Amino acid sequence: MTETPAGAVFGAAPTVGVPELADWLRRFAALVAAAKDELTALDAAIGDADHGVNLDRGLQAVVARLPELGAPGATPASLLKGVALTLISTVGGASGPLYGTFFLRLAGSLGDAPAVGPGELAAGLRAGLDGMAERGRTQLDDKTMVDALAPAIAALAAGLPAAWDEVLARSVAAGAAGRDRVTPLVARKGRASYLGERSAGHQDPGATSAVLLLEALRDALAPAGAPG
Amino acid sequence: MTETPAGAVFGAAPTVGVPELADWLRRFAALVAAAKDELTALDAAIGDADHGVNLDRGLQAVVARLPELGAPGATPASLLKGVALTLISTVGGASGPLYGTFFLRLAGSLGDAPAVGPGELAAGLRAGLDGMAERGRTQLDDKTMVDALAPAIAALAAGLPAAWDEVLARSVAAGAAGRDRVTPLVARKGRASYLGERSAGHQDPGATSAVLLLEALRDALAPAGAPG
Amino acid sequence: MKKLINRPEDLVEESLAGLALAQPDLLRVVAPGVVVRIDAPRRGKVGLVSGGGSGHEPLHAGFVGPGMLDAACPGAVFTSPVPDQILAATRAVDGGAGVLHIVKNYTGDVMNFEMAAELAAADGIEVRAVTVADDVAVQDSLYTAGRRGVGGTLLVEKIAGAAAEAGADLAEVERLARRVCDGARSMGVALSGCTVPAVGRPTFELADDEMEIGIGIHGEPGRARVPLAPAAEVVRQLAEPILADLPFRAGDGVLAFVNGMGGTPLIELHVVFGALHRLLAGRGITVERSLVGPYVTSLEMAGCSITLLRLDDELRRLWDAPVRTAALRWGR
Amino acid sequence: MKKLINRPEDLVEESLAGLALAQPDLLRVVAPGVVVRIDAPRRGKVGLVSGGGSGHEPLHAGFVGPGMLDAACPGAVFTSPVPDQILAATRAVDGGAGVLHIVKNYTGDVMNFEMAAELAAADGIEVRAVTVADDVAVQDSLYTAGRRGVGGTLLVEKIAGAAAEAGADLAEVERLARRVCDGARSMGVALSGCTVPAVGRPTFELADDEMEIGIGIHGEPGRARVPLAPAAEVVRQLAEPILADLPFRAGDGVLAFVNGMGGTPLIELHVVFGALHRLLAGRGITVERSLVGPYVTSLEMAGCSITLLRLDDELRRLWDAPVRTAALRWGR
Ligand SMILES: Nc1ncnc2c1ncn2[C@@H]1O[C@H](COP(=O)(O)OP(=O)(O)O)[C@@H](O)[C@H]1O
Ligand SMILES: Nc1ncnc2c1ncn2[C@@H]1O[C@H](COP(=O)(O)OP(=O)(O)O)[C@@H](O)[C@H]1O
Ligand SMILES: [Mg+2]
Ligand SMILES: [Mg+2]
Ligand SMILES: [Mg+2]
Ligand SMILES: [Mg+2]
Repeated sequence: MTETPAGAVFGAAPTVGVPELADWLRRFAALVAAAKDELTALDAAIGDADHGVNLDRGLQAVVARLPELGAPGATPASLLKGVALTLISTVGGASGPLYGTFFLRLAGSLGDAPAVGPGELAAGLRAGLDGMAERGRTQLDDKTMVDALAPAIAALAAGLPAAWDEVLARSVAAGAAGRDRVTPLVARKGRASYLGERSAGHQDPGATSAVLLLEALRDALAPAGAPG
Repeated sequence: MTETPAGAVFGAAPTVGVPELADWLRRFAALVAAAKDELTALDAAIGDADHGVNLDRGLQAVVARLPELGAPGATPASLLKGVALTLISTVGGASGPLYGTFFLRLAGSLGDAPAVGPGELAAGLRAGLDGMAERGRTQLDDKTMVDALAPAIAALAAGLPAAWDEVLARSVAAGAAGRDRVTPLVARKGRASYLGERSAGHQDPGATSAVLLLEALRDALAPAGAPG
Repeated sequence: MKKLINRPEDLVEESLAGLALAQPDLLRVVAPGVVVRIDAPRRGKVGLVSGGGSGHEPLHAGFVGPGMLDAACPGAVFTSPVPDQILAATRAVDGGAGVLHIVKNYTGDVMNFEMAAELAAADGIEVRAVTVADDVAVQDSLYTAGRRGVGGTLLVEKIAGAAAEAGADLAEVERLARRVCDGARSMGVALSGCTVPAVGRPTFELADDEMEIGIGIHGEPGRARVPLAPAAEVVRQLAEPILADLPFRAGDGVLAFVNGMGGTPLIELHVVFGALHRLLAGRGITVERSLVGPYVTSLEMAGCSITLLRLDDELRRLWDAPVRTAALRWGR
Repeated sequence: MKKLINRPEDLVEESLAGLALAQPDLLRVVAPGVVVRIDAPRRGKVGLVSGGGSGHEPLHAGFVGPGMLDAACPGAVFTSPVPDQILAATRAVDGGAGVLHIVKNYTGDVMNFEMAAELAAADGIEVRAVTVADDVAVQDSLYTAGRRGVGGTLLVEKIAGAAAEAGADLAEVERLARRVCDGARSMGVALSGCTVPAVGRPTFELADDEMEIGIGIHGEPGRARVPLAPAAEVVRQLAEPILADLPFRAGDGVLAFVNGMGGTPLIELHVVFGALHRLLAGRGITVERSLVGPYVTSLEMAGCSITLLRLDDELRRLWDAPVRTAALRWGR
């Protein structure tokens, strides 16, 4: 596996290749592992207490496969497709197909390029988001992970070509704001919807894990903000 | 039902008739009702937590039938046989057949007499005890109701013809001493025996209810000691 | 957490292995989380596949066998299976006559079954799916995830299974499954929460004088927390929304299913059934068939659910048809 | 106390009424606490009567039907039936060929059945009794109440029931029942206590890291309180005393019965069964038949018991014979 430190390839014109993407996933896995109990507790309140466990199981499987998926000859698309299939095969529940579809569509939009620029990445994330919403028949304000990802990805696209780490930080902030914005709402999708009015006031577990995905992206691609 | 106050028939030469026996049973029922939770708690520790509930159910049935069982024409034997059959039909568990057999044999020993003297009563109680021990294949020190009843009935027979209420009081004391004497022992009969060594140190529920039977007898036949 | 398990991670596979050892004549485990009828695939027979999160035993693996399911694919506890499992099960039971997926209406289950069906179609297997959504505790709406699938699932599996066993084709089996979905309504109550082994704490806790009404089967909270009540009153609180929903009417004949959630013993379930029978009789509804027991459970949760299915000759005949599975057997 | 009941005093009768409504083809309640097979008495057939305290459902009433019991007489919760009930049941099933009483070895049960048998004899009914005492957690001794009857009771009822159904006479049915008593051994473990409804509090409480080993089925404490352990280790602690007692030997073929105590869900019981199967295989003992489920319960107690019965052709054939009861059915 390539051991290039994250961010080493960035300068004025950052490009995102296999090492950066692998780093993104590894960071996402670490953040989810650390937040596993919190995610599960959020899911216990309005779902079935498995979101943290499910995602953690899937991301551990992804991390275990990263050396193989990122081996010489890999492209961003091939790596992300492998990630998608691993998530689909190991997460289960609602979040497996949703995050799986997200990465599958993202992979599909990147073609055969060995590395992509910020614009292509933002467009790819947008395609992933659309796939996710399609798979889940999800609208904004349904109170799901989409409510965190949609504003974050919009902020990314809108922010370019400003300074990359600025844009990434703004994207995380937009995602977190989206997550919090829907907390007072009544859930309309997923298990939380069964609670009706009782779901209002509870933070959505999927929106919470989606913000971790955004934080991992920021940390992987903007070395300054990386905590480690 | 006869409403003669308890003890009214006693003087120097007490006799025990239907009203006194009915009073005995009514007092026994009241004492068991009051001690129901305690008996059940004792049974929870080394048995199955039903001794108080079982006996209380049976004695309530007995009390309900007393007017009928004590109606004109009744004899001590007919009354006690009715009590026995009622207990056998309503208590269940170990204590139903045991107390039932006790009263059945007691009844059988009294013949057709309209009332009996202390000596006949003591002999009848002895017959009841023998029947109980036979039915339960019980020996002394098995840690059962027999360990309370045996010394108490022996004290009764031995005490006569001393002052009746003295003798009754000594009988209760002997019963309570018997109950307490076997508390440190390992139970050999009934459910408590399943506990093996763990039964040692626990007071036996059946020996505890047997002492109530003796207290009720004292209160019914020795008006001075009657609390009400 | 007090459970008779080894490591939580191994629970589902170990339990399935135990089931297969206990039922060697009925089923085998062909891959992790894929339980298949011992004689599958049967040429020319429509294959029936169901699945969902584990923790609802005997649903679904306990219903694999002649006259019911051809395969079950249990996911992790309370987590839908993944497409790989569903695809493997679908392939294993396809006898050339197509496969019906019986899916409980949960977002995760629906999406994973959908993905598997797309993959199976790419393999040339004809797959249809019916979605069970019988829980009247959830408001039905086009704009939400809709109702949950709960106790009615067993009825769909039994009746569609009988039709498939008798040689009905895929369209006919699907039609019958939909008829059961259309005519079945359920609602449940919890007296205690339950503990997902990987989590180790109950998903919710109830005070000694509280019950949670309108619960699902995944330890989710219900629609309302109300005072604990006598069984007859609990039955009223469950049965009335059910009766009003279809609606069931005087003169109807029904199958009445009193389901234990796992921790409530049979002695109580029969009290509930007696109370339900009385309530229905009082409204002129006849209990023509019944089922009482812990069949669609939620781990060790205490509580029960009631499912009613309106019967007619066709459904009654298929319900009565022989079935031979680990958890349900009669006739032959 | 959180239970789906109305008044504790009415629990047993209401539950039996519910059972009879759910199983109208199988059984009826002919008097309080007397459940009789619908077609009893059958001329010339040996009648099988069992009974004991309630709280062990489906034992015994759930085993009334063709191929098993002719009558059951459940007492109050955890309290043996009274002679009146047993006598009424005995009369109701006597078809002229005599009646076998299957009695679990508890002082109360033994004495009440004895009294009923004396009364039945006075009626001219030939009654024999077998006492089931399979619990190896209790030291056997002539000077004590002896061992308890637990899980093995179901096996006696099934095998004697099959013999009676096939027309065996009273001596032969008794002989077979005794053969099962001789060859069956059991032991149980509790992860929680249970609450007798009339009492309202658990009979014992266990800390989160404790289990009670060697328990009976009446909420009695067991022989030792030990640390909670993984399922495989619990199975070892139950199986070793059982194996050593008969003893079971390499080369034996057994019926392995993993019984749930009421509050432990099926998913865990199958983990236990898998571990037991492995342990037995390791000692050269073959599981020829098995049964897994909550059959001889202790209200909502969490835990399980293991029963092993050494099989031979005769016992295996009778176990396999058809049975049709509320809780156990196969063949036909
Ligand atoms: N239809 C949907 N579209 C998008 N996201 C959804 C949808 N349904 C559920 N989710 C997200 O999935 C999260 C729950 O994931 P998880 O707990 O893993 O699955 P499950 O609900 O199957 O247990 C929710 O918090 C929500 O954000
Ligand atoms: N064989 C016996 N002989 C005499 N008394 C006995 C015998 N077995 C049990 N007992 C008494 O019965 C009491 C328990 O009665 P109870 O709880 O009503 O019956 P069960 O044990 O059937 O639940 C014990 O405390 C003991 O005193
Ligand atoms: Mg979840
Ligand atoms: Mg007792
Ligand atoms: Mg889930
Ligand atoms: Mg008892």
